[in-house]
Amino acid sequence: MTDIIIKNLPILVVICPLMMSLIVVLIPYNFLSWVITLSTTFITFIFSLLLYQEVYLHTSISYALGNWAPPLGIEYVIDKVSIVPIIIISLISFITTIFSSKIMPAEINSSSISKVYSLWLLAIAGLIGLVTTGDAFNLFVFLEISSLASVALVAMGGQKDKQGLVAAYNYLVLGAVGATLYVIGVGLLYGITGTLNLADLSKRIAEINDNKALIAGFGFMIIGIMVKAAVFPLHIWLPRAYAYAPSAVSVLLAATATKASLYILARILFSVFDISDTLIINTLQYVILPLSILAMFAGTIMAIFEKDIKRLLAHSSIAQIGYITLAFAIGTKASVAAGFIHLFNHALIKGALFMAITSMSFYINKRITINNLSGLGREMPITFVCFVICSLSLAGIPLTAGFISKLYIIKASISADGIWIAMLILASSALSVVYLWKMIEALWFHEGPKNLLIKENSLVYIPLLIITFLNIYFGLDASLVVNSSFEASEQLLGARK
Amino acid sequence: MDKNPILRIATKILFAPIILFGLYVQFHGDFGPGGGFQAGVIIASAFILYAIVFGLEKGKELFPLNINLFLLALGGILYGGVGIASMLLGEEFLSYNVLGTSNQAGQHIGILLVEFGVGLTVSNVMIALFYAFADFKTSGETK
Amino acid sequence: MISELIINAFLVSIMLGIGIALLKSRSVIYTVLLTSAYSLVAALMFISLDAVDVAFTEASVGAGISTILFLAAMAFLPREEEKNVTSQVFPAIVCLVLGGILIWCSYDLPQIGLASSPIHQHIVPEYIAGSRNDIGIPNIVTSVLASYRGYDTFGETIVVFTAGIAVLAILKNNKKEVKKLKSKKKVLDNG
Amino acid sequence: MISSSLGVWNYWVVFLLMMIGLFLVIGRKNLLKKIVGLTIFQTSVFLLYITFGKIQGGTAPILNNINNTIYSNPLPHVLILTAIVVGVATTALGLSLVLRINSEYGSIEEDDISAQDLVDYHDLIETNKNVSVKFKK
Repeated sequence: MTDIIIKNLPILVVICPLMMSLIVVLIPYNFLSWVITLSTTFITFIFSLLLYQEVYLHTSISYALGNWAPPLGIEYVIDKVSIVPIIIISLISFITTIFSSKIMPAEINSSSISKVYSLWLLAIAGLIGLVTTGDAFNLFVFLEISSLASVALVAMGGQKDKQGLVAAYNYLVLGAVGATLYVIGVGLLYGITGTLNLADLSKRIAEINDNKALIAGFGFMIIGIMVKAAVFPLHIWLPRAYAYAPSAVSVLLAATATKASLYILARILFSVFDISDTLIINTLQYVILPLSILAMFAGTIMAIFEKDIKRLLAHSSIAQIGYITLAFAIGTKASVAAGFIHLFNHALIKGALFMAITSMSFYINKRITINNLSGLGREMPITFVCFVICSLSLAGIPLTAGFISKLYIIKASISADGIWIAMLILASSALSVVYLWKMIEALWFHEGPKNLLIKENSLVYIPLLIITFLNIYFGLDASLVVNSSFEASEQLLGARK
Repeated sequence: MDKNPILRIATKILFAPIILFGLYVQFHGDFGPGGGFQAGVIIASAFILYAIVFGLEKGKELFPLNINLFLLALGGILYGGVGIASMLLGEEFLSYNVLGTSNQAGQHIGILLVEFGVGLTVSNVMIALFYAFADFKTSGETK
Repeated sequence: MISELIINAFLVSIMLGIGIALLKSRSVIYTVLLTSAYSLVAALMFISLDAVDVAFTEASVGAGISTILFLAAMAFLPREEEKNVTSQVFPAIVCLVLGGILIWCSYDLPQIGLASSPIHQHIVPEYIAGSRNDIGIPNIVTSVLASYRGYDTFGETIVVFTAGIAVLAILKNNKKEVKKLKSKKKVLDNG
Repeated sequence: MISSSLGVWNYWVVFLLMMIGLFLVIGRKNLLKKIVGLTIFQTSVFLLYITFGKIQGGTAPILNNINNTIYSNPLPHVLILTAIVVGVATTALGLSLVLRINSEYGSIEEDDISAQDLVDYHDLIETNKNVSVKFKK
């Protein structure tokens, strides 16, 4: 039995939530459906840890689905690169499922809970499948599973606030346009190379030079993925989707959804195409680098002027995505590693911040604006101490996870002769303190409503405590994250140079 | 619409042949155009036609919602189950070779089951979609 | 060969006409019917390009089920589309850029129907041989769909399932129940 | 000469159809029209794929016992079968959202909806309450 599990680990991390989602939908008891969801995400997390161990034993695992040797069949590729997002997604989804136990029934009517948990598992499975697959078209299929499920989850916010529906609609339409552009790109590349397997594709692309369809195909693929990853000018769906989704969904999406797409972006840029190719160098330097810098500032400035807290955090996510794409755009091994470090740390930070803010809306039946925050720090000490710690982490104060990622991004940009980039990163971090301080000030230093008598629920704050602990732990001892990220970038870029 | 005898009788006459044609497309997919997906849509169309002509309530009597939901999930479970079975028999996910006595027989069994799973899910999803859309007025317009 | 191309050119011209009509029409019912016709012509086009399975699916899905869903939805929606007040220059530019890039790269795309291009030479001969020898099913599309790329089809089944569950969850929002939920919440807040 | 220009005509019309579809999605303000546009956009992409799969003098990819038959490329057909299904799933989800938006907002024009949202947002920030003002036409 263990043989079978070890042998099939790459598929089990996807199949486990996927199959359970089919079963959860049939369960009429809400509590039971939550228990099944929780155990499924836990098992998935265990599988992904086992997979981590396996990957470090074998450096790279290729799993041929249906036993058809790639490029004939579909291939799953797990290497030191793809294991990073797998661990992020499975870890966060497990913690968020604990968090959802009390929050979900409070926001969604009881007749649709089991369907929502089914969609929840589908979204998770879609994201993991997206990351593990080594086939360009299979990637599209999983992209659609995850995005349709997330759209439906966001639309569940429409039960409380009608804007959730519009948010979901925009997410759906833009996501579908992005996916279709990706399909056009894959089609053009398929038309000139005749293959869909990413490894085979990269081999055959290297033999072709100076083909206009190749450039166009690359462009469409990148734009399609950039829509899904919410890279700056294509981010318009993100703030609303995060702001009006049900609480638990906001946490899950903010921490995982864009991370998977960012990983795909890195994979297409560095592994399918060649980093030493002038096409990629030009794209990185003249497209992704300026857009990332714009994103860093635009996101932060929008966050400063925003009064609705969930939207504020969503705008800040856009800036943080900017940091990650910036690190990719510098294009050295150190900077790509820094990008992966921030990918992991940002999932922890944003997950925790959204968790703290949305757990507040659980106790107070209002939309959270900056005015509503007044004085709540003293009413809900556990939640908001965690919130402050994670804000510090977002700003990049030492001893937190956020500091580590900023440190490595800045180090990488200086060693790549980009002192001015380092300066810009510091400037944008300094600006982010403005909006974080605005919230902390309201929480702790403003007089608030008296006699709220909030008793914090342990099932709501325990997951928050876990993530906050991880934030501090990975700030003190970052060796695990840093080593895995450097191994990842070594494998991603090393094979080509 | 349920007053019109021509429509009612035509529907009653057509109902069985449509399902029969759906099953033909389902199981003939190995030899000609067709397969689980097209068959699913055709079978769904028979139930949708019935619901349009005789009214939604009659349609739900013919094909109740809870059975619909169950079959909807069952198709996917069947498909995944074939994959898991081949995994338990020591091969990769969805490798049908181990399912039969010879490789070809295994492939035949696998493809048959898998296509059936697709047909089941697709037909039930289409029926469920139609029910949900047609039923929208009674639940949504209550404000 | 020429006759095939003439038929294709005729069909795409019809599709272009439908597309232009869609751009002009403001009535929702015309829009829905034109979309249905568009799918039907696309299905004919697929037949003339030898994709019989795709044609079958497009006819049953694009022209069949989608139209039913559109009509079912239309019963609750306004019948006329309003005139746009905002400028449409930016969207038009985006579309022209898309078309421009595609036309620019179309010279480097393989010529239609050329049997020696890599798309027909890599992998595909193995599918054709394998379908006869390893799988033993005459319809190559079925054998690729269900066996070689069976996992894609599994994903596709899951996509359909997701859409079904999603629509059920979105449309089955009983207002009364939400109100009950809110009042329950208030009790929870106070006590 | 005629055949090559007809071939180019096919490619170009497919591109034009894509442009029309994309324009309907991003240029129109009616939510239903956007979904129609998405269908047109996707169907045109399907045509592009199937055009790639055509082989001169080939037949449909169903095996027969005649020697030296040329079969058209089955792989794009498989991909597009999957893509059609994904397309109808997207359409259904989009339509259900449009229905709900119409019953909540009383309109499916983007401008009306964003105007109502703006009022709501303003109320939220200024009066600190969740008042939703509904103006129906």
